[in-house]
Amino acid sequence: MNSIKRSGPFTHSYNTVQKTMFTVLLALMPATLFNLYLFGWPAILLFCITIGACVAVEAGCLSLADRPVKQTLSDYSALLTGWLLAMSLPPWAPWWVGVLAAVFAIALAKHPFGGLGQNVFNPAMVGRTVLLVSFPVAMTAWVLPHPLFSAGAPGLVEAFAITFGGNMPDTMSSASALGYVKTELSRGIPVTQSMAQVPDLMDRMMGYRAGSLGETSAILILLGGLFLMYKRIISWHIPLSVMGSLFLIASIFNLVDPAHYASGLFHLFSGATFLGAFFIATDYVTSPVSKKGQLVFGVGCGLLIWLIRNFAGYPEGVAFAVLLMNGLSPIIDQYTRPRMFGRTSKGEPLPLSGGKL
Amino acid sequence: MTAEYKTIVRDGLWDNNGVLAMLLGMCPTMAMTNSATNGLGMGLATAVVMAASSLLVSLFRSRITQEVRIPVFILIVASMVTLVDLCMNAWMHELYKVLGLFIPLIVSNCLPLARLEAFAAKEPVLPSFMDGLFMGAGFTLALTAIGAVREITGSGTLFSDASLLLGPAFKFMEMQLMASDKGVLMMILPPGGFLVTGLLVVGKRMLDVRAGKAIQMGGAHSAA
Amino acid sequence: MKEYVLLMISAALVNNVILARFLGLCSFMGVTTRIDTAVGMGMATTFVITVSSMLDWGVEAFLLQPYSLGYLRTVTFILIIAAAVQFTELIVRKVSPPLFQMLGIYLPLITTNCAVLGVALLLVEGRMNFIGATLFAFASSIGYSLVMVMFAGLRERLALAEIPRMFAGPPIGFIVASLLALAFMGFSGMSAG
Amino acid sequence: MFVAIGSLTVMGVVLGGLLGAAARFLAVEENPLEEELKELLPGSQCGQCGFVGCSQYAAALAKGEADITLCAPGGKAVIEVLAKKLGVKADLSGHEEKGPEHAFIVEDLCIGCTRCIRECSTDAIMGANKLMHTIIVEACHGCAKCEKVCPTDAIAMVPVKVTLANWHWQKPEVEPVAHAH
Amino acid sequence: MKLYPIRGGIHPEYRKELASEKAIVVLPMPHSLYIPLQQHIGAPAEVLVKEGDRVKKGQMIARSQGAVSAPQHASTSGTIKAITEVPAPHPSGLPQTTIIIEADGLDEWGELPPSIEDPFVTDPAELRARVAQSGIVGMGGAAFPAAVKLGLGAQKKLDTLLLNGAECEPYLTCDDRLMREYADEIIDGARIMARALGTPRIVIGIEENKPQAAEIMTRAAAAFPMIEVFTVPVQYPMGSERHLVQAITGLETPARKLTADLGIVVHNVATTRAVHHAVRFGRPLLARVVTVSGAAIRTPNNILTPIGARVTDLIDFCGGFVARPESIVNGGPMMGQPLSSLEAPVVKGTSGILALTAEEINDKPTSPCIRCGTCVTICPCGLSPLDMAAFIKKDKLDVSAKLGVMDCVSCGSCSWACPSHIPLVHYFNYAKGVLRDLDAETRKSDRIKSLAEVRTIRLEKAAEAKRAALAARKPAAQSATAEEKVSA
Amino acid sequence: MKQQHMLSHGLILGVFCLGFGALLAVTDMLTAKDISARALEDRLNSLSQVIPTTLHDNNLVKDAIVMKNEHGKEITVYRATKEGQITGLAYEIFGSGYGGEIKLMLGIDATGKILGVRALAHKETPGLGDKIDAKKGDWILRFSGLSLGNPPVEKWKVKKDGGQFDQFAGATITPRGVVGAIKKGLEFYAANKEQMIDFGAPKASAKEEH
Ligand SMILES: Cc1cc2nc3c(=O)[nH]c(=O)nc-3n(C[C@H](O)[C@H](O)[C@H](O)COP(=O)(O)O)c2cc1C
Ligand SMILES: Cc1cc2nc3c(=O)[nH]c(=O)nc-3n(C[C@H](O)[C@H](O)[C@H](O)COP(=O)(O)O)c2cc1C
Ligand SMILES: Cc1cc2nc3c(=O)[nH]c(=O)nc-3n(C[C@H](O)[C@H](O)[C@H](O)COP(=O)(O)O)c2cc1C
Ligand SMILES: Cc1cc2nc3c(=O)[nH]c(=O)nc-3n(C[C@H](O)[C@H](O)[C@H](O)CO)c2cc1C
Ligand code: SF4
Ligand code: SF4
Ligand code: SF4
Ligand code: SF4
Ligand code: FES
Repeated sequence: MNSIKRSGPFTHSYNTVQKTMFTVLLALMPATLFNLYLFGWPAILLFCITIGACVAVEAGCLSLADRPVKQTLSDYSALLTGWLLAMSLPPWAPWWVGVLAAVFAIALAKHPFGGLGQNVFNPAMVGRTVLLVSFPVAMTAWVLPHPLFSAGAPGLVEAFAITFGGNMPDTMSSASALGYVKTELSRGIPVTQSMAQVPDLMDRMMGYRAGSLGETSAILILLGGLFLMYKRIISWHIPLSVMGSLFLIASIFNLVDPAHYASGLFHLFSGATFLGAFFIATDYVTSPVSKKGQLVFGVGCGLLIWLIRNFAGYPEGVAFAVLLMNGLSPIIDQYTRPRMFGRTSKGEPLPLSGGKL
Repeated sequence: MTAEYKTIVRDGLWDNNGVLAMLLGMCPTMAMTNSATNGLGMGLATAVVMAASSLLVSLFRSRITQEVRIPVFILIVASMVTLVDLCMNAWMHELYKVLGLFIPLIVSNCLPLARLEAFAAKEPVLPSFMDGLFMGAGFTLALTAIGAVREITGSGTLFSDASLLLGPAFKFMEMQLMASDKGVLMMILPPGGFLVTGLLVVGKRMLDVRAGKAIQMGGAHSAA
Repeated sequence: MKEYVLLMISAALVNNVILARFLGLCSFMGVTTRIDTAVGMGMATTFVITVSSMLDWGVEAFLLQPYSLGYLRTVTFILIIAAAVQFTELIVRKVSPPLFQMLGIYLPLITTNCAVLGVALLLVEGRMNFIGATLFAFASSIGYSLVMVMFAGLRERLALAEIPRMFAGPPIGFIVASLLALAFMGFSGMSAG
Repeated sequence: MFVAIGSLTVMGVVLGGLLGAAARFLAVEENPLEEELKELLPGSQCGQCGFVGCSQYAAALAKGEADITLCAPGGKAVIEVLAKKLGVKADLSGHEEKGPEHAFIVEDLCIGCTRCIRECSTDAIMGANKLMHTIIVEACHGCAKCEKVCPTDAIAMVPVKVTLANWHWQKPEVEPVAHAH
Repeated sequence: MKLYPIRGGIHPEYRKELASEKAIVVLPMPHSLYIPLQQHIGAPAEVLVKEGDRVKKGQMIARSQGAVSAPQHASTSGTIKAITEVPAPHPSGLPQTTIIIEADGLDEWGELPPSIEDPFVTDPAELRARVAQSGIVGMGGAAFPAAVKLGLGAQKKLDTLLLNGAECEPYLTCDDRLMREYADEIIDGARIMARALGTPRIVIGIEENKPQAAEIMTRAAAAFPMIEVFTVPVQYPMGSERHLVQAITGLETPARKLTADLGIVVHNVATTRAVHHAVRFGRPLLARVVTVSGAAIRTPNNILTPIGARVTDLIDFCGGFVARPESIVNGGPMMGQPLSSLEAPVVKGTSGILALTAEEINDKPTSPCIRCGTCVTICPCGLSPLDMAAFIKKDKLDVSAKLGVMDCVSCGSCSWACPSHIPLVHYFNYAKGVLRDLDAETRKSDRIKSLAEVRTIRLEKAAEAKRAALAARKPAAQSATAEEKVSA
Repeated sequence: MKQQHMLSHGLILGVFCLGFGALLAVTDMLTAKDISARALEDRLNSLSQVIPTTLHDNNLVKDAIVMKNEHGKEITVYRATKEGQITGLAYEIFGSGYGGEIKLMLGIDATGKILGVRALAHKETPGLGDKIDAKKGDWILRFSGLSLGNPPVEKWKVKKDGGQFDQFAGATITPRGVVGAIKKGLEFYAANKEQMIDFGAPKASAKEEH
């Protein structure tokens, strides 16, 4: 008892990193299960491969760095990265897409920085974008939902052929809504007209649409997000500011020129808006820590998503927007530190007379 | 070869390599390494300019006053570059087409100027010439290596179009290692340039550590 | 009007000087260990690029073009840049000592920053008019500054991280730059839209 | 051709003149750094840095000819401010922080030779000829010069005592799960 | 009763029920009492007795020295067994000078100053003198000499005396019990202090989790219109004076200023009770209520303890341990200090002794910061603990100072909440220590610089004088100087 | 004294400028001929891909004229003649691709039949859109022999838009841009045939330089 190593406090909350990550996994569960059902066996295979690859790469990196493998793996962060990465891939993508994306996510975006908590870019989004930039064809091969065991859905054997043989039947491919609207626009067909071809709002909210493996069901993702808020893992600041700013700017432009700009609602319920707002942009490690900073970050994401969707070459911009704002996070962090008690926002002591708030 | 020249050679090629150790001349390093051939060509052009301008600066070093030192150095480099540019255009036209915009940029490539300042402005003619030459050679080596890695991973080829650069005799160097659409496209795009350079620096460190040397932590002007 | 806006966005973001055009990388890797130095370097470079591009444009239009002296372009441009840098130093020192305190140490570094020459040469290549050229130079250097500052912010963060020894210093800098370039690829195709 | 040579030459002359002028205007500035550095040094002129005194060390530092870790009495604190002032990284790896020390005179051994008194730059030693000397701890900055001149080895350098008033927590140990580099 | 929100804060498990229903009991007089000379902020007291002296209860055995200090009194009658170095109740376990009294078991009162009949017509200065003489220090934690704080009334215009009955620390119930059992004494003490300070208003702040105390205090205060009782939300660290002031008045105390600059003086309820005893009965501060609690204690209790009783006496009184304590804490679990020895004495600032099991402490191995931002959100002082800790970890203490590490009140909220179990507060304590050292060092080196300058001038003058003398002697010294040169 | 210094700096730099200026001027003189020859070769080379050398006996560059295309942009029209008969025309056409403008050279014979098309400059994505490059694929070769009526005008589209030309897997914008550009180029000839084959028009060759 004579060597006292630590000062207080002598009581701690029950919160741990492991518990946090686990709760996020739990929150992702409904959307994941539903989408795995929707996209069937090939999606299930890809999902398992991606997560497995992430965990394996993490283990490899840890042992290369001489760090305790089992103990660190059990913080579940690699599992979560793999999970989110899988959710952002095209559901019927071949196996190597998942593996390669996992390598870039973990071995490039996470471990050179020193592992959990040290990275500055969102690993899952790095994995996704590297693949998107490198293999645009494979990464934009969408399919319409083929629920498990429904007619026309691939069985396990066909699934193996799709995932490992790369035999995706051409007939099943389908454009994503964002991609469709974009190509139509590029040949002069106004948004108002192409909009007739995309699934209606209800379908898109429920998830009956083409899209990434885990992004389609806005409702279930929202459910998970609310659960995380209830559990106080995330706060409303980032999700609301991402979606709010996206909705706002899209709506304004839609009002001005509906032929060129899709509506706010369309942007909210297309692509990865929900998944991005609730689960990706909220990644602790790569987003600002203060609430003010989170609002700035979220608004930045929302505006960039809209900008990229409308003006850049890619049909969807969630991942790029998140990465760009990741790059700005340290600066946002520096300029949005909370005001210290008894001091002005510049750090000078408050004047005595102005003590009243 | 005396010990002094040995050091110059070793410094230029490895220990104090312009790209991998001093982090200078980054721009061509990134821009001209989407294939091994481009890297090689850019490196060679730079090496010629460096050797020539080191020689000239060393020759005139006693005549140049402190105040106009930089402009004169720049003038010398710029002239050499223009010379190379004109000659290449006239007599090595294929190479010229490949290297394009980046020949003029050798002028403000920080590496030649840094070597002029650090070496040629103080040392006799022959060592200066050697320094320029081997710094240039080291630069070529690094650029070719970076180019090779990027080319192999990005487009599945190695030394493609080498015959355009070096002449038909070098056709044998051109290799197709895998189908071109299997490559990781990112590697030949801007992110790949940074990535491969970073990884090669790590590689150099690993070799250095294995050889029992200390890791070099910073670039040439990292503390400003 | 609209084309100028497009020109500027393209120069600042889509074809970012550092991340897409690969110019000025030595300063990008070298003087971005702290945010304030990056801001200083960005401001100084913005000033020099804009001013020297205007001068270079003049030289191109009134000397090199009329007399077919294209081959002297590199030499004259770089001399002008060197002079512009020194001149800037003089003026700033006279006019605003505090600004000089801030920018002074960066100015000599700018002469050998190939972004300055690169932008000038791009102007000639693009055959822009004076206003376009000035805007292009300014937007390009704003893009340069933006990326410098972002990168410096990231590196300040990295200074606190437990980077493995093999990656510490330049390598992790390159990796961050790589990922930043990846993120900026999101803007690609923007000018076409 | 003549236009080319002519215009380039004119440019050269003009720019050269300009730079000459610039150099003239720029050269006058004296280096204020030295003064500032001197301010930062302990100012006890003890010479442990290997220079004659603090001013000389400051001058060497300003010229970039001396390492910033030489001043022993200044300790880590001085190294850090110097590093900041000069914008260089302090390499503290070689610098072993002994913690502050002060001199202590073993009174039994002291023969009252007064050599130490002459040596001490802060008048921290009290005593008179042939009488025992003592150290005023508050004024002693631990330069150890007196220790070196004492003919009877009566002076020892002892660490400043840790008391309840100056005790503080040590830096937390590196976390168990953190990295083995 | 309008309250104002305070920033951040946490809701730890309070575990007050362990001791809150235990009425205050008196500790049987131990065999020996260990009275340290310094139980307060400021200069240590100066010993007035010597070994072998017989002392009576209430006798001053060490007097205050300097402006900020407090005397010590014998808590019981007996003989001075020794005046020696004994480990202090401090995490370092460093010794400090302590007077050891062997109790004679008689508990015989010595001569006490007369009671002040009507304090409300007495000169405030006299009240202050009485408080100073009685060795009263703040009993809410900081142990700042109370008389010095009462002196503020003479310097500043004050309008409110705020009684701190928040007792926001988990486990601790001593203030709660005190308010429930001695409300009248507390109120009376508060009125006396208000008189001494010259404040027309008294406000009492009590956390909502002590409804009985709030009710009893309200009843006791009902007779005095100048007194208001506020129940404040349960939100650690509501008891921090700056935050309590903010919650009740909405005023934010500027950094480096005191609440007194806003016209408000804060005192702990136990302090006011001590003032009541000193003024009404002339009794110095001889005992205090200490909460002994924690899952490792057999029967947690609130114990009226003579100053100088050892921690082990208290624990024995509570029936010893029922489980292996992971830590023995002096104070509450959030801000308390670990005790290095059970032999350490209870002092005037000791509010609790906790024997905590590993489950209660619930500390885990540290993992890397995941930047969850919890610490930023909950820091009541608006700091960024994760950044400060990261800079301290990389030995950039100057940056952490810029980020406000010196403004940290060490409330422990950040460490409590951190999912990565980073010892944030420990980093800050370390940094504060080093920064204070550096500060002291600069001050010392400034002094030394001037000393050195003085010496240089002196030497120069001496040399000058010598030269002058030499020149005056004879011009024929030429050859002598030459000789000197040769020999040199 | 100081004044002199300033002058001497000027002189030093001036002398260096003089020396190197002379060096460069001499080099320029020596290389100028070769360089313009190379430039001409380059031009002819690329032209030969769209107008086979067997089709003409004149100097294409010499007989070129400058015209304004439908966007008002100045383009050079190279004209091939054999034994005084016009046998072919080549001019630049522009399409908008994924990464910006695509610059192509279109060669046709006098009847408006395509002799060849080549991409001159483009910024399409490597591995995706760059298959229009003859070096990367033979897609661009399939236009030879076609004309405005073959296939019919409404079939001058990519398959996705209901036309007859294949797009690349995963990239429709680039081929769409190229097909559109070729179609417009053919239409340009149809509209301006008279002027394009008029040999009385002022030649462009005088303006050729770097
Ligand atoms: C988190 C996340 C981020 C994404 N980021 C991008 C992106 O930056 N660019 C892109 O083209 N697709 C991205 N995608 C894929 C698209 O969101 C999406 O699958 C596709 O555009 C189809 O959307 P739609 O069905 O609403 O049209 C991302 C997917 C997820 C799950
Ligand atoms: C985080 C924190 C929590 C505190 N909690 C209490 C408390 O619960 N009760 C209390 O009386 N003092 C508490 N204090 C001390 C008060 O700030 C203040 O010093 C005290 O109330 C003054 O009264 P005293 O001088 O009578 O001790 C706390 C201080 C801090 C920094
Ligand atoms: C990274 C990337 C690069 C692309 N490059 C090209 C390109 O060079 N040419 C092109 O036509 N389309 C390009 N595209 C656009 C798409 O593949 C686009 O969706 C497609 O042209 C639409 O055609 P589809 O109808 O075949 O899907 C690119 C897309 C991405 C994501
Ligand atoms: C709310 C929340 C969101 C997360 N989002 C991501 C994510 O988008 N991408 C990712 O790789 N990891 C995510 N993680 C996991 C973890 O932060 C990640 O592995 C680290 O970025 C790796 O250092 C998330 C964790 C939490 C708690
Ligand atoms: S060691 Fe430090 S105190 Fe001593 S002379 Fe040198 S600088 Fe001055
Ligand atoms: S160590 Fe000796 S000489 Fe130095 S200050 Fe102390 S007493 Fe004086
Ligand atoms: S201990 Fe300090 S930093 Fe942590 S929450 Fe409390 S005041 Fe803030
Ligand atoms: S609470 Fe802990 S893990 Fe979260 S940001 Fe703060 S220090 Fe990091
Ligand atoms: S090579 Fe471009 S800045 Fe150094």
